[in-house]
Amino acid sequence: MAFAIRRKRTRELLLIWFFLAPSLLIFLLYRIIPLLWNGVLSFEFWSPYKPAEFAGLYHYEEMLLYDDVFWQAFWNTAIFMASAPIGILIALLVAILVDTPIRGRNVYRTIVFMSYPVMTVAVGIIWQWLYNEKVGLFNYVLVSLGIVEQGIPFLETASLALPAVIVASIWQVLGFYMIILLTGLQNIQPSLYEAAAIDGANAWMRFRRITLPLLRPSIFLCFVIGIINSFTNFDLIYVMTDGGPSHATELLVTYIYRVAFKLAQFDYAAALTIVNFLFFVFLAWLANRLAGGEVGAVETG
Amino acid sequence: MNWKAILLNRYAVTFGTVAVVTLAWNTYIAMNDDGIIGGRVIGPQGQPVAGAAVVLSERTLLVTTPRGRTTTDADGRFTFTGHTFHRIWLEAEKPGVGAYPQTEYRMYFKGQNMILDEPLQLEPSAGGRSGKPS
Amino acid sequence: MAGVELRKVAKRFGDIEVVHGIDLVVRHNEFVVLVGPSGCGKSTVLRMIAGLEEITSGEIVIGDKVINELAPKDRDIAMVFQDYALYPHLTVFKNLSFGLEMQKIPAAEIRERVEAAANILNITDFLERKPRQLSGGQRQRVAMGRAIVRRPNVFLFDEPLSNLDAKLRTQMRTEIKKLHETVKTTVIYVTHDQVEAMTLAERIVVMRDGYVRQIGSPDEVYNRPNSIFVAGFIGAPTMNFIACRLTEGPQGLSLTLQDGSALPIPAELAERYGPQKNRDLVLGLRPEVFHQDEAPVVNGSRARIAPTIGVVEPLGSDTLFFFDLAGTEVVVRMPPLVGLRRGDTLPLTIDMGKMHLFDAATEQVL
Amino acid sequence: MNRFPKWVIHLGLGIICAAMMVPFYWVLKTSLTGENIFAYPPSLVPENPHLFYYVDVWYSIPFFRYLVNSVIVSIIVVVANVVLNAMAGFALTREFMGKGAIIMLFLSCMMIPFQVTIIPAYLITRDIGLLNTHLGMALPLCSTIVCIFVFKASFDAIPKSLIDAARIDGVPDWMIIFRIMVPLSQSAIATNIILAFIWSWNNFLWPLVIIRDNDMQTLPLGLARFLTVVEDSTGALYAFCIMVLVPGLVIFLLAQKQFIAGLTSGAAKG
Repeated sequence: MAFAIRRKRTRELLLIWFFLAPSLLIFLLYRIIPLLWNGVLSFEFWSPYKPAEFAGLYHYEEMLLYDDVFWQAFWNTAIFMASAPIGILIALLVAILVDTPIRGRNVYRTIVFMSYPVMTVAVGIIWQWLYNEKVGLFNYVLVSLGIVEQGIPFLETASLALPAVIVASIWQVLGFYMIILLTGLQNIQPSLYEAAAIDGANAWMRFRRITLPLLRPSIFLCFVIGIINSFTNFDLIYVMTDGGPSHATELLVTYIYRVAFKLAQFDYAAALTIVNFLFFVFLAWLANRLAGGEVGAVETG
Repeated sequence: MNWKAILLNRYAVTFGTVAVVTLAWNTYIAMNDDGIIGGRVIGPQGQPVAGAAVVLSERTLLVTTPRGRTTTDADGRFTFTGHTFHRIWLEAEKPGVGAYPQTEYRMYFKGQNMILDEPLQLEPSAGGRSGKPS
Repeated sequence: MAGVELRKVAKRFGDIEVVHGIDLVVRHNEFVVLVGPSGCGKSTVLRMIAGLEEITSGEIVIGDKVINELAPKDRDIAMVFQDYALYPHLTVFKNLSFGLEMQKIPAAEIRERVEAAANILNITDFLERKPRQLSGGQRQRVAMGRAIVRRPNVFLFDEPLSNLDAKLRTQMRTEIKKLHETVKTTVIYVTHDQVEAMTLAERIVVMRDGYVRQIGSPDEVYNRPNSIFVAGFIGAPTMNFIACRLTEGPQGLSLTLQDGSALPIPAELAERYGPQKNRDLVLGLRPEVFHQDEAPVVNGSRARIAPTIGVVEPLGSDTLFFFDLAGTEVVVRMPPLVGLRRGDTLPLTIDMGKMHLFDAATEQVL
Repeated sequence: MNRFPKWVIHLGLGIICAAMMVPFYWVLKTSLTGENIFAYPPSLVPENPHLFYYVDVWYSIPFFRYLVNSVIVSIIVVVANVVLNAMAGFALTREFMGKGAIIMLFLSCMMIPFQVTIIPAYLITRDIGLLNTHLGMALPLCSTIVCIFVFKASFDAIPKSLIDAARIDGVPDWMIIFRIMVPLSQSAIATNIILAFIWSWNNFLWPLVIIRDNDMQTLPLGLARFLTVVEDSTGALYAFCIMVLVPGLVIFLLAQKQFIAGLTSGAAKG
């Protein structure tokens, strides 16, 4: 009988691994192996047409010491990240407003959220049109109000291109932030507010002492998403500016794409990728630290 | 779940509507895509012009290519058949009477049958070549 | 026609044995209740009978077949779960018919059986609803209905009433009893509630730590418990246990309590307890063997005490008085007495003929 | 908690919603406008509205071909996601050696953004011969960790007694999955379908990297290419935008609840 039980257990184990196998294979193929391969590639001279050759730290040296575009892309990525709080602040305001029991709040919610599932390529095209020098809506408004004489070529001006792209990016992710913050707000027990009101806290105190602290995990979650977003905002940049003018909007991810697939320097791009990844891990770790381990520390249950 | 609930399900309604509209639209296309374009050419005073040359050109986003040529009959009527375009330019000319400049006509699908209500009115001046958007 | 027989049935999870070789015979059409504190292995036994747990060793026989290796569906059993386990995505009707469909029973017969069961349980009006639209009691009925339609030889109930509120529980208890009378089958019922066990069972199986401690009719288990554990587990308020020694004095045998006071032992029990002289014993007295001083005592001799009342708990029909007897807190059940409160003296007679005496070391009855 | 008067809230939300809607409106307007769209000042309502730009888009590029490509890739991704994630999620509800390690592995994979893996992923795809194929586009998206955990949570929430009841009712083990687990995980399935659809429908970078063949372009690629090819036909470009956006938006509006539930549960998981 014990034999029968053991055989049944073996069959179950087989089934479990059979069920896990396809997903594991995909992650192995498209996450783990690529990451390791990148690591190897970054220490080699390699191109699709030549055999590999050990390069040591050559690419890293080149990147960190001589490549101005890398540094520009690095700082642009950092600025992109640093802009996240603006979006989160607006989203918090919207979330609080939408959380009130007013009529039509579901409609408001839907409208604010609607930009998120939209194809990013289309978002880029839409905003490019809004920024148009001659007939873009922004310039039309600015000119009509007499703020400027002539339309500003936002996306063609080095100093304005990055902020312009960031605005579009915030527009797209705002609804997502809002939903996360709203979920956080709704998870706060109403009795806490009632208790605080009985304790004599006014609205502002209640917001500061109850809402904000209890919303902290949600807010940090938004930060993390903002960080990830600044790493992955390839589509928007590619469509709106293609990294231009003169790398003013180059992010690490667009630079990697350009180096790898336009210049065919896969080895150098791999080194860029590794630096990009380490930067990302560092920030994720930092965010996790600041949040006191509340975000990203996923329970296994 | 009963059938009524399934039929009133919002997904069923949406996708059903899309399917029905697609089907109807394609049926309509199939019945109206013989590629017939008919119209009349009139002179500056509104009289029918016989023997005027009418040229049909295909217009794409990039280029314009002449695709057909015909002449009007005694009543000034002309007909093209079997065209396969959705965006065309028409021009008409009769030496001595005048010319009708290249004018854009757009259709909702390729080869749509189109009978022009407005006749092409020839102008005495030698026609300009620039097409004006309709 | 099917009884259930367990022969040396044991269950281990890894290295831990949770059921230690149990023997039990449940007769055809008998209502047997397995009762015990949580973790005593009673649910595991039930699940082994159902076929939801493997049997580590021993044999289970239903009817005259050893069913150790049979799948649950082939054991001719039905089970009612603690949380009802109704399929939330199916209507009540479908919940009832699901098992029958699995057995490939013709649709007409399924309908007939479901309607019959629905009639018995008064759930005919809810057949098209989903479980979440039902109240707790209604769900409970559906869960039983699902068992009834299978027309099994053995019904298994796993704490079926523990999710109901007190009033509904009492009501459903009665209905289960009636049901057993209507649908005559063998029933094995698991509960941790001794009241349920007492009211429902023809025979009670008291379990503890994976062992069967006593098997008997409710009357036997209540009046003739074989150990301190069974005596304490059955009955509410629980039996009073008082440490004592048996001594022989001028008036015959008596029990000397820790404070030196003595309670006489009735003459008719002298022979039975005689050999236990000068040993550490535990006296068990149920709360209802104490009577107000003047009350008549039917048999046996009396012991008199006059304790000072501590806590008073009026229950309406009865009143519970707590007091200290030789260093042990003792509870007695009295008819409602007017005017007695904390600190008053309550003169009592103890009906010593209904006492229980246990060995302090083995905790077994003497 | 707010003591603002209602109209202030409505005003605030109205302004924000207007800001959110303006870009959509502006594009819609441009795609319908009959007059010269470079006319200044731009009009606020479409003048001589017509639908011909849409017709132009339909015929001037193989729109239907792109649409079919997008649909094929999305179908592969959605089906694979639901099946594979449900399988993996189910496996994770069982106890087995190395379960903790697998969960750690999944979580650390979440830390690897796809962008970081793109070069070797391209090389791998080339080596297994999937460049320029639907399967190649779909494969990296075929299983997503977030959704595996959504499924795991959903399966864990099914009471064990329900499975026991089914076994007593005589449902074979493999059928328990279809008769009990699947119907009870409908919301997880819906969430997964919608998220997978939106991800694959909007996916741009990966197809951009592995697709060279004109016939294999998906809609986002077509859109981005249209931008560079056709400089003078802005109206058609915006008509294209609208045509690409509508399917995604319709799906989103239909399944908003599951979509948001999925995102928040996914987000809460890191």
